Amino acid sequence: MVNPILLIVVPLGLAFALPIVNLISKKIIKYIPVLAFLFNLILSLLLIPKVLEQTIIVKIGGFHPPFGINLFVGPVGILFSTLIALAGFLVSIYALSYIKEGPKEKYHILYLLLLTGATGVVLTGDMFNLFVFFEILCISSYALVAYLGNKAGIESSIKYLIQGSVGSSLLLLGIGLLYGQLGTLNMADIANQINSISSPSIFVPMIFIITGLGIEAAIFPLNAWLPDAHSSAPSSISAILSGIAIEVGLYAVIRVIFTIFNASSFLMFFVFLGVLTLLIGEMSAFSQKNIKRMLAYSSIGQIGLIMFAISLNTQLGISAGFFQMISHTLGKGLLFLSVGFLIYKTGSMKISSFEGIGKKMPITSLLFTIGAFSIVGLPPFAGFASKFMIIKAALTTGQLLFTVLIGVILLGTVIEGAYFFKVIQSIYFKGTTDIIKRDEAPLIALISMSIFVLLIIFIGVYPDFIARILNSAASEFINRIDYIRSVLG
Amino acid sequence: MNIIALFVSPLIALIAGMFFLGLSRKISARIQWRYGPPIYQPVIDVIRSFSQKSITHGKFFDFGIILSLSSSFVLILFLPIGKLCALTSGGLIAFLYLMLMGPFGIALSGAAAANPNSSIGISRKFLLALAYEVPLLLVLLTVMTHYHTISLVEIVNIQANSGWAFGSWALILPGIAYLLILPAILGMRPFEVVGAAQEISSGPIAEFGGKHLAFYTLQHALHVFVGIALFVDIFLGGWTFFGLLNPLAGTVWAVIFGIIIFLLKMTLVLFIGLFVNAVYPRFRIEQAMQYLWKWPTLISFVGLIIVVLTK
Amino acid sequence: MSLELLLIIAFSGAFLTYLSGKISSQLRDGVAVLISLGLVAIVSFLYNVQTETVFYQGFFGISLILRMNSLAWFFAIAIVSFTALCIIYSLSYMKDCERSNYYYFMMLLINASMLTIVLAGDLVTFFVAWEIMSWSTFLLISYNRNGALQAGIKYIVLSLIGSMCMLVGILSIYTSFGTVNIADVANHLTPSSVGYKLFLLIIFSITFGIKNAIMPLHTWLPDAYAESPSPFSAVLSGMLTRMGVFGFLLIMYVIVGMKTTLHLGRGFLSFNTILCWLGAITIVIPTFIAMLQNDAKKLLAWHGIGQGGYMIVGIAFGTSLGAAGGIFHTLNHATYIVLLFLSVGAIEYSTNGLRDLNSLGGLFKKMPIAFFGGLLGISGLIGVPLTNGFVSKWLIYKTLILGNAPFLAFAALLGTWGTVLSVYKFLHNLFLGQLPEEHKEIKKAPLTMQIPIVILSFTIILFGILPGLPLKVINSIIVAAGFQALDINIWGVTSETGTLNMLNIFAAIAVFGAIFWGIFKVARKSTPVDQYDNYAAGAAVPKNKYHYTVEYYAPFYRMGKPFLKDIFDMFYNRIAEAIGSICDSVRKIYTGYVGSYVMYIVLFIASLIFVQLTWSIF
Amino acid sequence: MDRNQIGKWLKNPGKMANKYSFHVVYFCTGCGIIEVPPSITTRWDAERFGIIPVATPRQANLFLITGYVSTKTLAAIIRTYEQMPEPKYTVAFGSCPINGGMYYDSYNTITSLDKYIPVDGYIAGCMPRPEAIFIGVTHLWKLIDMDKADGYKRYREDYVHYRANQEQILGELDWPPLFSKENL
Repeated sequence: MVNPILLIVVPLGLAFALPIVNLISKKIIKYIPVLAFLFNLILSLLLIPKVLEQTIIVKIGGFHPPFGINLFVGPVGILFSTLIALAGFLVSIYALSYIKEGPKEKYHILYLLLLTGATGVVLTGDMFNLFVFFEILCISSYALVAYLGNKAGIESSIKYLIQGSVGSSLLLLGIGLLYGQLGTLNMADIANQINSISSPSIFVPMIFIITGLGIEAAIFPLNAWLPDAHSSAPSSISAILSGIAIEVGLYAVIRVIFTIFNASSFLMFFVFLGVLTLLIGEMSAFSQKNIKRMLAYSSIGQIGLIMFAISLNTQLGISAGFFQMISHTLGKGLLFLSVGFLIYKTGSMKISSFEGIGKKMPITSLLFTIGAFSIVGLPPFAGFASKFMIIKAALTTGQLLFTVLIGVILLGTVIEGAYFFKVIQSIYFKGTTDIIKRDEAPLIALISMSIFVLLIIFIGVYPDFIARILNSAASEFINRIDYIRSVLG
Repeated sequence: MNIIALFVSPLIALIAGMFFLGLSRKISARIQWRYGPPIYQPVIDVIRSFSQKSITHGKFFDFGIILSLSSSFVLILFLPIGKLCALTSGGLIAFLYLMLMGPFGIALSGAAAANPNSSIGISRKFLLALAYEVPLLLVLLTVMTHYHTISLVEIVNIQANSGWAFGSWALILPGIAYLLILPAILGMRPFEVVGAAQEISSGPIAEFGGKHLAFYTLQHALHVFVGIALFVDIFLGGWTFFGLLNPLAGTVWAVIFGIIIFLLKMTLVLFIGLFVNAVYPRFRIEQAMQYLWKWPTLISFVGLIIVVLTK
Repeated sequence: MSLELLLIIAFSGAFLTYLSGKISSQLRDGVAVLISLGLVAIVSFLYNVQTETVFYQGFFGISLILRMNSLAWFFAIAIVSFTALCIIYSLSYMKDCERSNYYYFMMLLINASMLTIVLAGDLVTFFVAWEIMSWSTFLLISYNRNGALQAGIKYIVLSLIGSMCMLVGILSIYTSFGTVNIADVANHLTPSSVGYKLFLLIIFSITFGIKNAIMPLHTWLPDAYAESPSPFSAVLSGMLTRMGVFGFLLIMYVIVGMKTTLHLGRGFLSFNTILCWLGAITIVIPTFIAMLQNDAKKLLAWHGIGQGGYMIVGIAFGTSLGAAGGIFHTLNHATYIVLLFLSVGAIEYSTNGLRDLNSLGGLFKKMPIAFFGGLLGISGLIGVPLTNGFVSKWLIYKTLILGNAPFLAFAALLGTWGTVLSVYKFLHNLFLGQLPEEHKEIKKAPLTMQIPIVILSFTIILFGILPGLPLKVINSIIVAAGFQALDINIWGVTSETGTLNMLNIFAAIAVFGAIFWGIFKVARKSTPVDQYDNYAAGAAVPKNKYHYTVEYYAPFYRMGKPFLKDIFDMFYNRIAEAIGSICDSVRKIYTGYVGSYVMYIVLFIASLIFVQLTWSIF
Repeated sequence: MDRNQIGKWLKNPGKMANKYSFHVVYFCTGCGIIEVPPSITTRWDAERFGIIPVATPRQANLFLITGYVSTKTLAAIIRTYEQMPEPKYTVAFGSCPINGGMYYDSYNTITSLDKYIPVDGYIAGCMPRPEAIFIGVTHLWKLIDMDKADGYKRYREDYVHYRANQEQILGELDWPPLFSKENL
């Protein structure tokens, strides 16, 4: 049987091996992330059927939880690790042609570390491990945001760093408070014992942990770092940050709320927060002139939508939220990647500078368009299926409040549509009408982006393909007792 | 009966229409203290026009006027003249539409001539038509709603009981409204802006000469006939005259006297229009529109409301 | 021929066309024409077929269904035929345009998606196809650049609002009944509460009202029609906008059901009465606004809105005559508006993109086919007897008058008389009047542009004289919807309260026309003269010095201009501006200053504590 | 109308109708127009002879030239005359169109209208009274009866001559010849 720990070990090991390889050959290093995530992807895919049958608990060092550290490879974990591996794989392929300047070996190390951290966060069953992996994720992303070394990058990296550090401190504080009261760091064990202590003393760690994780999860108003960071990072990193990092953060928040603290009554607050996040995100994106900032704000909006869906606290709602995460990862990843080359060729992030680029780079523009359609939620793309599921989930609750909120969310969608369509118009229908020589993105990047498109269309047309894993992922969150039992035996 | 009507009613309409044209010239002259032309003067004019060699601005110039005249004749077939009515298909709605085609044909023809004066005249014609159609439509809708039918023949027949429509008081207001807009329908003063000879060289027909003019004159005669006959049919009971023809019911004489009564009524209505025509100056088109959209519309609107409420 | 295959051909045909365009443009033209004509052939073979197939179950386990019945067939044949004509027309119209592959691709994609809409047997398929249609339309509206961009955004935003409403409606049905199959939904809906039905009707009416451009949801339409390439404007106005009518038929008479729809509410405050009145407003106001337009396509666009009102009034009035009239008017409107757009397109083609009514004129000798197309088109639009527009309008008027709705009838009739004015201006300023010097020599419209115009002109007359042909199909539609059947003959409609016999009228006009044509021929021959040889008080009419078609209804403009403004458009623009400025101020939350960001974190913690302390939710 | 009239009507209705339905284009060319309003209104009432003014030459068959003709007016007169449908008659009113009258030596008044368009009859005087118009009309009736009011025919036959005269005084004409070789 394959051990899920390899999902963490292999990229981590390769990350550390990379400087050595760099000494041997400078050309080979950029293929290492590709290999690492191809391995992860295959491994995750192999694991999916097994995990769906039976949750895998990896006891590190053979110590039985709660005494040892364990990995919890449930449906959620494997869903996320597959997603991370997929995105990591495709983006690393893309990066083969995209990352051409700067300290490349550092990029690849940090990239591997970032995704290792992300995989760790979603797979771990230990609170402190979660913190550690979270820090790996965050620190490598601080560094990657500043990768280009320009003024904007460093400035936003520092902003990110400051807010991230506040978050980490809060997270650490919260974990410390919990540990002090319960004497355990195992998540299942904490969950098991959480009802034994009085509510104020768990409330304080909870809000610290939620806030700490919420900063990475880009919950409003903790998301102020995001537009800066996402827009000044290299596009491949923006894709990962938007598509993976914030969703992993959100995963952590939800995990904490659902499994550890069983604070489902708290979710009503999150419903409103989600809608607010969505509206703020979309409205901020509406009049943006900078394409990457626009996409970053759009990510905030999407996170709000996911939060809303998951906070519905129903089986359907949570699986809809996961579905939205998947379609957001694919869609936003695709958008950032395609925009990366659009920016590269025009040398500017201004939307107005893209006028007429549809003639110069037809395929990249087409890919961008499909990504935008998917994010807006137009059929037959993945975004539609997920939005369909979310609205269905909200309406299934039968509460008037959710119906009204759905109205607000759809208003957000309309705003989203408006700004995305404006960009599409300026790509295709502005600028010169003359025939321009084509100057397309490199083939390897196009292939990587095309796989995104294929997945978007495939999932959009055949959402039942992932229905089962979504369903079991949702029940993992709903059935908290099962989680505790499967870990503690 | 229908077959006879098919041949007879266009003839009656043509003769009566020409007669009315002549009569109106004669009456106007008499009001102005002149001797006036012979009553058959329009016929002479038509013959004269036919004898002249007209000019044409192309096939479409001819087409428009032929369309106009022939559709005016078709219109006659839909009109109950006395007891004669050749076609009933479509009722008053079809009638309304066919009423549109006469001016429309002339407009096409006039525009094909590309005379600036024609264009101005046509523009005025359509604006005036819009202006008087608003009250006219209201009036006709009132009548149709009141009698709950769209058939002209039925409207006439229902009136046979009381002799005229004003037996039911709800129709008095629409009747007044129709009389107010009658000069506009007939193109008489004070609504003579369309063919204003003095300023736009008789407007749409500025380029018409010879047979075109003859056709136009015939069309105009029919138009006058229809405008008045419609009033007689829907308000004055058409062929009926307070039960005068009851003893003759079923005989040919009833038909003949019906037509005579009908024409007498028409003459009476024409006189009202002529008196207005003779003493009034001309409205500008805006004044005409404002007038038509003010009083007649208001009156007919109130009439419609009353009819809807009392129903 | 199964329905799946039809749709596969339709969709893959679009892609095939695009791909073949990469090889050669002649091949692409051939493929496009072949595909569109092939669809016409297939759909016409499906006449009188009643079938239903589940074609896909992979979308959340929902059975996606295709269904063919008389309603679907009626719309399907119209869609494919008009698209085919417009494709044929495009062959020369779009010849030297940029991105012609893209153009054909989008045309066929829109065609396929419209076909899917009408064939959809469940609401999810309906929605998906609806959305594909919406975004592909957006992409094609924007095609002409410049002014088209604003039009495109307007369209897509309103369209998105509409489809979001529909999405809520569909999902609410799905969650309530667990099915989206239209027939099942109709069954499930019968016992449910009046409020829920009303909710569904209203929410779907917003969607379809936007698509069908009912006042006050019409604002996207004038710009979109005016700025699209002409053959696409034709499709847009002829069929795509009328998907709204199809939607209304679907929701009112199939899903909710005829008996229920007509009895929601009392007196004036019932659903169908209000819809009727909205339709009546839609007839009158746009028709008068159209009079003020100086852009030929914009004028037609406003009429497109106005004519949509007739369909809504007819359908919503809820009698067999009205419903038949409304549906028939959809078809008729498509024939003549497509014809008119194609005629304008021919002018655009010949005069290098001119469509300004104030700078054209006198083209009738230069472009006789386009002129006769335009003439018949406007005759249809007015509803001159012997054109198909007359028949459908007659049906609507009659049912309104005899249904004791004289005010609605007045609105409808008034709309017609307003139409006369503006379409005459259209015809006059384009074709009649004087020919400007610079248009003495113009490009000749090629055969592929003339054939569709001829076919459509012929159709207008054919359906005008023998309205029984389409009315037979329409009769089966309304019978399926639960209305009483009409007594249809090939020449018209028979009923006790008034018969329409188009053949009679045709015969009368033909006979009199022949007589007077004969007299005209026999009478003294007239001298042909030049167009400039006309009487202007003994002086020569100046050539090109002035153009007397400018401000054609000047007195009316002086009176009406202050009142005839598109207030709704201004209103929406204001809202859009307001939203824009709100968005701008929201953006200022992200100050760019780290200190405030950290403060947000603190505030967040504070608010969590506040929530806990106030409501003790945890 | 008397008996022998009916015979004439049946024989040649066009000619008779032309006689009794003079639609006049009153071209306000000179001072003579002042005599026209009395003649068509209550005092003399021209309409009883079927004479009415029309606004456009297309509908007219009688052209009344009222008074002196300046060279500038001549162009308009010729144009209008050519636009009238045949048969058409011209009557010159006052002495000026005959021989220039008091403008006999004016540099810009033509002295003999007959050189430029055919004139079927003259009403001499300065000014002639309205009665003279009616006398002129009755004379014209006789001429028409005798087929002698053939100005339009002369114009057709001698068009080259007339056109030359016109060009002589007006220079290059800005309208094409009425009769080309084909339709002469």
